[in-house]
Amino acid sequence: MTGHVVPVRVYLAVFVSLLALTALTTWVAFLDLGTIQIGEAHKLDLNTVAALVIAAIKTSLVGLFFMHLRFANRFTRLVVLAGFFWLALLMSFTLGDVNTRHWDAIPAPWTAPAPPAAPATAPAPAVP
Amino acid sequence: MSMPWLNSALYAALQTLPGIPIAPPRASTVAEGVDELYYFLTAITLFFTITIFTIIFYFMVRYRRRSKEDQPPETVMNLRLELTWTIVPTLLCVVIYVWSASLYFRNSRPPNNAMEVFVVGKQWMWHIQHPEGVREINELHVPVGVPVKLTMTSQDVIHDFYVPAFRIKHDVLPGRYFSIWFQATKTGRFHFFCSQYCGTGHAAMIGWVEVMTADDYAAWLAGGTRGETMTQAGERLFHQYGCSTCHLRDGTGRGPSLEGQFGKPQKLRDGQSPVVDEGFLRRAITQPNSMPIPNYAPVMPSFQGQLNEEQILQLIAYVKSLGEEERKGKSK
Amino acid sequence: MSAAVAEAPPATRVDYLNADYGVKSWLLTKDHKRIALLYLGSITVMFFVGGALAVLMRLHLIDPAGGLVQPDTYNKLFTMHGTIMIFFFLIPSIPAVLGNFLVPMMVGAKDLAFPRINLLSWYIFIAGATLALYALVAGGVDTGWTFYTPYSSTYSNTHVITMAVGIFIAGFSSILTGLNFIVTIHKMRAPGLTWFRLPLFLWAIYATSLIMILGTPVVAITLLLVGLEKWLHVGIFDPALGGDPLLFQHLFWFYSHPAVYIMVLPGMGVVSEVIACFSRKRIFGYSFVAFSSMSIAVIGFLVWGHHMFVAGQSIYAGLIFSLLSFLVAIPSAIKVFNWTATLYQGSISYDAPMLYALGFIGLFTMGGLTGLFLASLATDVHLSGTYFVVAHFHYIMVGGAVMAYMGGIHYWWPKISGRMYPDMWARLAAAIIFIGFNLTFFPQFMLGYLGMPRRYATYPAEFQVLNVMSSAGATILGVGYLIPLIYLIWSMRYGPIAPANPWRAKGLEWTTPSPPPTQNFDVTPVVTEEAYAYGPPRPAAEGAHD
Amino acid sequence: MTEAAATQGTEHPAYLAHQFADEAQQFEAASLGMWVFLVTEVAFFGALFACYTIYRHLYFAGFEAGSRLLDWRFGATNTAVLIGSSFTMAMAVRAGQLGRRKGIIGWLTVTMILAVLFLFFKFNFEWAHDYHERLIPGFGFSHPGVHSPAVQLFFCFYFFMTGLHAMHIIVGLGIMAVLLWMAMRGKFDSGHFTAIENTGLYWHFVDIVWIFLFPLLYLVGGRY
Repeated sequence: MTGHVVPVRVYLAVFVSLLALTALTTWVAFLDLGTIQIGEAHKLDLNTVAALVIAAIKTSLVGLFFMHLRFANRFTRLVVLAGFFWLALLMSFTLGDVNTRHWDAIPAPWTAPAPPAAPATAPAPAVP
Repeated sequence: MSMPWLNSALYAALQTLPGIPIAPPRASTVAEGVDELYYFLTAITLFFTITIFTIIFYFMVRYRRRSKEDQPPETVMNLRLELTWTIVPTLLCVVIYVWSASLYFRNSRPPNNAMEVFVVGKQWMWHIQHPEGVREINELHVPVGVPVKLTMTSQDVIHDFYVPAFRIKHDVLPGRYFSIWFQATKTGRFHFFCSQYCGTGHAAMIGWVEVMTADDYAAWLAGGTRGETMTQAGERLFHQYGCSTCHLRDGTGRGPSLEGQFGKPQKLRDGQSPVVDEGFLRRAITQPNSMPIPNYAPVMPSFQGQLNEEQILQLIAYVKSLGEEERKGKSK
Repeated sequence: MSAAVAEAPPATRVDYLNADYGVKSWLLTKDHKRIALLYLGSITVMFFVGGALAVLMRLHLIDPAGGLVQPDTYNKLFTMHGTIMIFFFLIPSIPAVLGNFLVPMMVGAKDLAFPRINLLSWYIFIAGATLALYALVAGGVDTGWTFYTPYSSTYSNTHVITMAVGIFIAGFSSILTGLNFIVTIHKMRAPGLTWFRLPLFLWAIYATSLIMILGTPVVAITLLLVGLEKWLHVGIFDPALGGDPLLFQHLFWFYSHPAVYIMVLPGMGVVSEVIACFSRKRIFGYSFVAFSSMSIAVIGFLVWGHHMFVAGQSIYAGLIFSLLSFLVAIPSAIKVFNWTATLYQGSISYDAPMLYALGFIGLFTMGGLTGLFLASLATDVHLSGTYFVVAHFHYIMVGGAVMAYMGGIHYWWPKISGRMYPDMWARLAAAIIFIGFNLTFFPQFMLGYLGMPRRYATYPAEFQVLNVMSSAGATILGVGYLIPLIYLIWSMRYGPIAPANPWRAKGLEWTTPSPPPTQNFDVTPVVTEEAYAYGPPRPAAEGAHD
Repeated sequence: MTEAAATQGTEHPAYLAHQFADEAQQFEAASLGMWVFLVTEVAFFGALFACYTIYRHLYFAGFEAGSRLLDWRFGATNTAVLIGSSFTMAMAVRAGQLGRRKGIIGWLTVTMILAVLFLFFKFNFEWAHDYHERLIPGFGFSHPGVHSPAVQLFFCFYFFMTGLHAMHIIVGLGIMAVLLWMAMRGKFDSGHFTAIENTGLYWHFVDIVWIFLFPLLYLVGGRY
């Protein structure tokens, strides 16, 4: 019932790495990493990306070693992944909406409204 | 999928049902297509409901328990049957989806030549203004056969502008502009409703769309309250609130020139360049400093609370007209 | 063995009901069966409070000018009806009452994994319900059960904060119940009870629990934010202060759409049990029915945006949500077909639970199919926010979930109370409810297509005929719900003593006496056969037994 | 009740609840229960993170301005403190696994001291400072800059998220106090350490929340 007893030096190593990563994320915050332009209207702030990547690494360290996920059975890991997966669903769908709200319904050729007088017999090119 | 004769026949049949009205009038170009899909869905619903009910009743009678010792045979799972009733509904759903989505997509964008009317919802009435300057409350006069685009916003909570006879509806949100459009196909009076709950007087936010012939509409416009057009009202506000002291036409003022800006992308200091549309201008008026422009100091005061939604719309109409004049000049 | 127990005089046998007496023995009980009864009592109160509000609304709507109350009062009526029925009746209904009672018995355990947490969840529920009832008595809330901002957070001057906190608290009850079920089903199954031998009720409860634990926290925090916004006058969701009201709607529906499946999935589980028992057959396509429950739980999380097609959401998001909404209809259809196929060549009896279950299939089919109208974008533009929506979700929640709940209560009542109810009355009530329900809600489909918006205290005269029909149906429906209340209470004292297995049903819960002893089973049962083994014993299984 | 069952009953350790067949089942159930609970916590904080993400996306500059009003040094210090407490907590769980009473008591005490230290920094320095600077929304918030509404939104989330997090720390302190008391009475000597293990999981989760809160609140200000 005791589960896997992790050696103290592993805990110490994790602890030191976490402190180092905290220092790293703080240091990185003071560097201008710039942005990446995505399309015309969006840009990705690389500082935020860096901060989140470091936080994710720290989280995995805590999860794998302090929380013993490394030694846990598959099902426990599945439970944890499910939690984050659902969170990702919530965020991605909501962000997806926010990001595309200003997109107009640009009529693709196949949806171009046919002129009311003449029924479209042939796929007419979209007339501006 | 299109069977116009069936569609009209069903519509006529529903209209003539004695006593109980069960189909709304059909008075816009969109309505027919929506009804067609509606009838198709109704047919599917009736088909499956009746089938399921009939089978259940039949089984209930046919296989009723005759004695306690009944020993029904074991049924093993029938994979072919399972797959059939998984795949058939899936295909049916895909058909409906493609149909409805393309219809919706097609209907969602107003034609470019649509005439514009502005709608402001507030607890608990609808303020409507026409570009010509005529304003009305809980009434909307439009000409028949002309595409009309409603640009809508709310002064307080979320409302929803709904015209059953046109089969159109959209929520009206504070702080944002939404457009819906219709082209009326027959003259007459049709209800419009607020269909997003908005408080005590929600049920009183009802009005009438009055669809008139082109001549009647012109006469109505002429006979309506003669005032300034929206553009003129906007111009008056533009001077009254001192906008004109900074936004000089030649661009030498403390604010950028607004000449010909509408519809073009505007570069902001944070590197984004959104297109100047109604929503952009509204934000520029109410929260100017949230969107600083390069080379101009963020000195513009916010006009939030000083201007009501109708006045903001008038200002926007004016700024828009600044662009139009230039465009017209160029084309000449 | 069971027959011998049933014949023994009831006084000589110790069961969970007479194991201990006094208020304390109930309020401090850790027995899942007693907690189930505590829930049964509390949600019955909430059901009739919510029902009374509904009757008042229907009476009011007989007159287009609104005959009974002021518009403000009407707004409070439908808000309180919605919040009470959804958060304090439907969501706990089948899981907290029947689930609590049956999950441990069906897995062959002595109790849920965490009995103390189970009791705690009831107290949390009571705390939330008390706040909700206080909000009702103190003057009500008028925001609609959806609490849309900025109306709820800035403009309404009713008891929004109280209600939001009440729902926030009740949410934890739901979370803890779901957590308990998941752990119990995973870790406490009796020897031999593999996943594919589980009764379908457990599959349904498992899927429900997933939604409870993954969705409820989101709505809890969202309503708390609304409460904070109202209290501190900050603009988390108020556009005047920079907030985004659509974000509220996203978060709200992220839970509240799956919440519909919290209500109806357990009902599907009940129906599977009842259909199998009263046609004496194994459920057709067991694994398809089981997996459809799971896929409803998963896909159900991806469709919330169909509540926002006309709300100002991006039209591209609308296109995706619409497609996913169609997909979630498929597993429901699979269930309906499989239930119907189960009846084929069965030995069908017309006991009251079966009548409810068959009613469920019919009404749920209609509710589900009318959902297609609302999932398809073009028709939703016309129908959303109208009575069509009201009718649709009442077909799912009342025609579906409540019918199943009533069926389940009748099916397991002998096990719960140890008494039989009067069969004729039960069948009569089932018929009255079915008729009353359809009369009430079918006209509302037509009203919606005609264009009558929901939440209207007064309405134009052309809608009156259908409204009067609906109100007339509501009175019948109300009577239908009162009859079982009376005879079930009557039966607790005067009903004939129930045998251990009055329906000759399969399932571990029927192998123990009625009412069960506190420990459920004297000896931990060992499961050797699949669920619903109504057919002749299979030679292979017999051979293995020897 | 059969004789066998009765004798089995007497053999049950005191901590084995009646509904479980054996110790392994109880341990697994408790552990799974805790993990499922943590998933609900992920959803709970997740909803807030989702809101934060949307608004940061909408009001990028405003949120940067808000973040710059926070003192990153307190954030960094508190991160170190909390990571330290996570480490000591892991050591306490390890002591529990090995059934070492002194180890449990010692490491739990250190963890609690660090937790109190965290709260002390948070409330005494940061929140008090924010109050004087009129940065608490709803309590006389005022911000003169151009991004006032967005900054107020930022601080709404700052206070709500860190407040909720602080509440979790306080609850954790309460649980640890109980554990400490139980450990002193020798409840964990027999190697039955489920309660410590689960508290540890909870505590590490609280740490993880902070690991995300720290950069998202304190460091995104474009401080370069």
